[in-house]
Amino acid sequence: MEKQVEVPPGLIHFAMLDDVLNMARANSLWPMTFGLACCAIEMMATGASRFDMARFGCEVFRPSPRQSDLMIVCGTISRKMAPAVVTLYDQMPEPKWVLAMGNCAISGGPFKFPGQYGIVEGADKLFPVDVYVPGCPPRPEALIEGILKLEEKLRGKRCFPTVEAQ
Amino acid sequence: MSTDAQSVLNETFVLNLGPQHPATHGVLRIKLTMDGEYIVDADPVIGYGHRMHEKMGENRSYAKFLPNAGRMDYVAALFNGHGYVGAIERLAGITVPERAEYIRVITSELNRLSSHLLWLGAFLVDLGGFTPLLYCFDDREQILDLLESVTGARLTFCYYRFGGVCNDIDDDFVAGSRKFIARLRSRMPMYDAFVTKNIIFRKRAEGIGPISAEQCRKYGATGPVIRGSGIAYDVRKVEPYSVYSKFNFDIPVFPECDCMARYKVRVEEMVQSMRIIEQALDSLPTGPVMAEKVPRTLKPAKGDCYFNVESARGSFGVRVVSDGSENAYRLKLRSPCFSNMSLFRECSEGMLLPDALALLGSLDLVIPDIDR
Amino acid sequence: MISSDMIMELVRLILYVVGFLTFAALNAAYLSLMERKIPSWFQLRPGPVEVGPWGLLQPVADGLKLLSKQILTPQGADLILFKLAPVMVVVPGILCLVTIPFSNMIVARNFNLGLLMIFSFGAVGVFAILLAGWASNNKYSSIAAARVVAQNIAYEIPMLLVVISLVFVTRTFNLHTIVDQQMGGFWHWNVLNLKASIMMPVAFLIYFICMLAETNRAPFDMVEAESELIAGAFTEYSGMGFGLFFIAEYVNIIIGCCVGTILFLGGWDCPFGMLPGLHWFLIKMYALCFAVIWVRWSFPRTQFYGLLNLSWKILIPFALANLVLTAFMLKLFHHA
Amino acid sequence: MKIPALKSKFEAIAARGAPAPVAGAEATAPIPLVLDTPHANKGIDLDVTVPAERVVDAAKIMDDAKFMIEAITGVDWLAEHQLEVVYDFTHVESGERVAIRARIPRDKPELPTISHIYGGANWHERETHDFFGIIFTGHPQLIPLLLPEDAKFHPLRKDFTA
Repeated sequence: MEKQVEVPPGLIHFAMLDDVLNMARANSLWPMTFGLACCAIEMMATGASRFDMARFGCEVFRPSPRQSDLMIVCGTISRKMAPAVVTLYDQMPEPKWVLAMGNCAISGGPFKFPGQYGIVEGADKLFPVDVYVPGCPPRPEALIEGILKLEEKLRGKRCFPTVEAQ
Repeated sequence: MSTDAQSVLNETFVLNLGPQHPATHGVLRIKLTMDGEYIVDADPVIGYGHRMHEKMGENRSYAKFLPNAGRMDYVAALFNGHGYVGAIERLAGITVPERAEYIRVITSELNRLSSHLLWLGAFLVDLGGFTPLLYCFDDREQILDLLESVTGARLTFCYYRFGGVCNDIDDDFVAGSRKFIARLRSRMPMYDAFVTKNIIFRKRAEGIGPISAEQCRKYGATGPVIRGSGIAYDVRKVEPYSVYSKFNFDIPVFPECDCMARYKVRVEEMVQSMRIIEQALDSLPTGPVMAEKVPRTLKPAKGDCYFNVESARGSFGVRVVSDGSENAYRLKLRSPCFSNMSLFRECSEGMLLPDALALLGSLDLVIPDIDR
Repeated sequence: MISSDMIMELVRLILYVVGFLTFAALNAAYLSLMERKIPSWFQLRPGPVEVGPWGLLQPVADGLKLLSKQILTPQGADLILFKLAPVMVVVPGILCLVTIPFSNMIVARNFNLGLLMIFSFGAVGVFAILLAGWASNNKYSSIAAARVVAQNIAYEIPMLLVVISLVFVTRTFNLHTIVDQQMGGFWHWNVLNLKASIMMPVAFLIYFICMLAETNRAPFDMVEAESELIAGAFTEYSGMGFGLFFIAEYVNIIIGCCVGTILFLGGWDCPFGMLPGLHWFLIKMYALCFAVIWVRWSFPRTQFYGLLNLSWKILIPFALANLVLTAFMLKLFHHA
Repeated sequence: MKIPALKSKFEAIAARGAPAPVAGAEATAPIPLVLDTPHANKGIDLDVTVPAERVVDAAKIMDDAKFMIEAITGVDWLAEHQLEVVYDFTHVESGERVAIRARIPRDKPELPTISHIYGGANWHERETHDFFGIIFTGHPQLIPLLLPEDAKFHPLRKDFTA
């Protein structure tokens, strides 16, 4: 695929503008339609009626990596799949974020054992990951929390209340 | 496409569908040789979701493999668990208490409902209609609530144990199941009105993607695919396992061989599943849900056996070869999707791309189940 | 020799250009929000609610984000055409707005050939999508490009046939005059003008179907058939390149609905003959837009041959029949 | 129902072909071995062992009896220095199951393909080739199916190390 173009850092920074842009980006995270395994079903459930990712403006699942901002790595990355996943990551335009959903995308999860021959042990072996959402598979609430964490990372502050465990 | 038209336009190109493509439900890749929008050859390339289940079956003890079973066909995880524990129970000669078998049937059939609901939505998405998916997920969430209350998981259930199930069901579950069935019954006419009677849907499903009965036999296609081709092959009837022989239910068969027939089979199966669940709830026996004297580490005697269950996608088989140790010597997992998918190359020849994707959707594939 | 008239004309021109750009951008933005809110009501979910009050800032966030995204050009793409296509798809759309009379007073240019102009500019958008698909150097885009041409040619014909039969009745291409003829209550509107042709309601239906197809909306969204062609002709576009296609889609819907309102639904006329004005025009137009969105989220996609069959075997014969019938009735009863 | 008829047919295979002597192997069971097995205990009704070169004949018998192919798999008998290929067949009406086994030496794991009789065997054989390195002679497309395209290893062999 084409060479990744390095985006040069701006010479002059406008703090206010950056804030506004980051706020816009945080509220318009379009994920890529990209399911790898079990977690993809929970990702669908997150987009469906009960949990509804749309509330946060991130339900626009774009099938083309060119138009997506967020790659939700939901499932096991097999070694056969790894080059394709890297290509997809490279095809996404900057700025882009990666959310590793589920234990497989974090570390290989239940499929990691000595002498394994088939999987990549974590998405961060391939490209930088912004948010890790543990679980096998994570509940939809966990994925939403992961996306809110990403918003927090983008904006530097959290605008939604946290719910304490009871 | 007629042959003379093909000879005029003898220019083909290769289109790479996947591994990331919205129509392939995951990581399936199909190398399409196309003539315009007609498919000349469709070569599925699989293995992008290969997760070494069979290798893992060999290098860990029987009990430690249990969670894996739910992660192959994760949409219908309980069937894989049923197939796996059934095979080990057959090998080790464990008898399961009757209440546990009833619970297995109830939870399995609930899982079948959830799987078919998911398929219904996903099939409509393949055809370009998004809204039904949301309604199906709405119903599916009710099932997941029920199953979560007994299994503790929403998707990758690991509920069955050698000799029974790990949790007994309570009255809330029984009442909830009855309530859910009443709810789904009342919603079936809605699905019928909005989906089955939709003219665009009918045009896209009727007569599309023919699979003959002979092809099903040659390729080992099972489940709704073979029943949509006019053969009443259902493991639950043909070689009843668990307590399925005690229930009164029909095997829906439609002889049209097209996507519409497979759609009708699944919808009708949902109705039958509801019948089974009701009967099982009515005649639920009391007693333990776990067999006594199941050793902590199973060491079945040398030998092998085969066990089949009717999963939501077809016949799921497990062949275990034991060498007397605490690990399986060989664990073969026969997944229905693998055989159903192998049909695609032969069937899609000469089809239009959108029709081929409708066929692909009607096969109800779960890719990690193919790749294992 | 700059006369005050010319200055006034210049000011008017600038005002209208700014006005139309704002109108187009706002409409695109908020129709895209409606495109997400309306189906969410059908689908038992709240839809975008958290970004701004009731999610009203969602399009702003989307727009800013798209503006600040990197623009990627795929290897092997035709650079000039690749960059030209998004511009070409938006400009004719906005140009079409020039001749649309929103009310008795609000019209940028009252052409005699307004209707013709809209249809000729409307045809340019197709070429832009064709260029986009071809220039992207992507097989999915190329297939989509081939589809869009076949589809638009097929649907241009019944649409124009319907419009011609309407022009028989109105005897003018001037949109303002066309509305003026329909003033005085809903029974004067062309859609119920059964005296001119008893097939007028059918003609309106044909117009609406053709408009869906011309704007590439579901169930005829062959160009962006998501489950088949990824994102169709726009697969390779990122950032605002894609954003422009997005805007163009909604601008085209707006124009289609405007023309439908003017030709069939009496423009700014009140259904009961009271208080005609801009508000009625907007109400009718947005009702049509709502119908467009409603159809999209209710139906699956047709097959491509189903689409062409519908046009060539059903819509064109009906449109032709309508044309002949209208001509016949006019000759017979109105001695035209 | 059909099992007795099948039994005699399978026994006829042996009459036509003498068992191939397997070099370096331990004493093997006489071939073919046709065993009635209780369905309730084993899950199969008939357990047949045929010589490797006769699997095509065995598949033809199954095809004539209108059996459906269920699966093909391998078992690595490292101690006996052999690979076993197991073909599972099911009858769609009666639910009878037949397992056909063939053993081949690990040094020369070759076996004729049955993909021209059962189209579905194509993928099952490719999978078995992936996992065990068994070469199905005459197979039209014996390239890795589940493993990466360039995979040279056979993970389910007992002596495999990653």
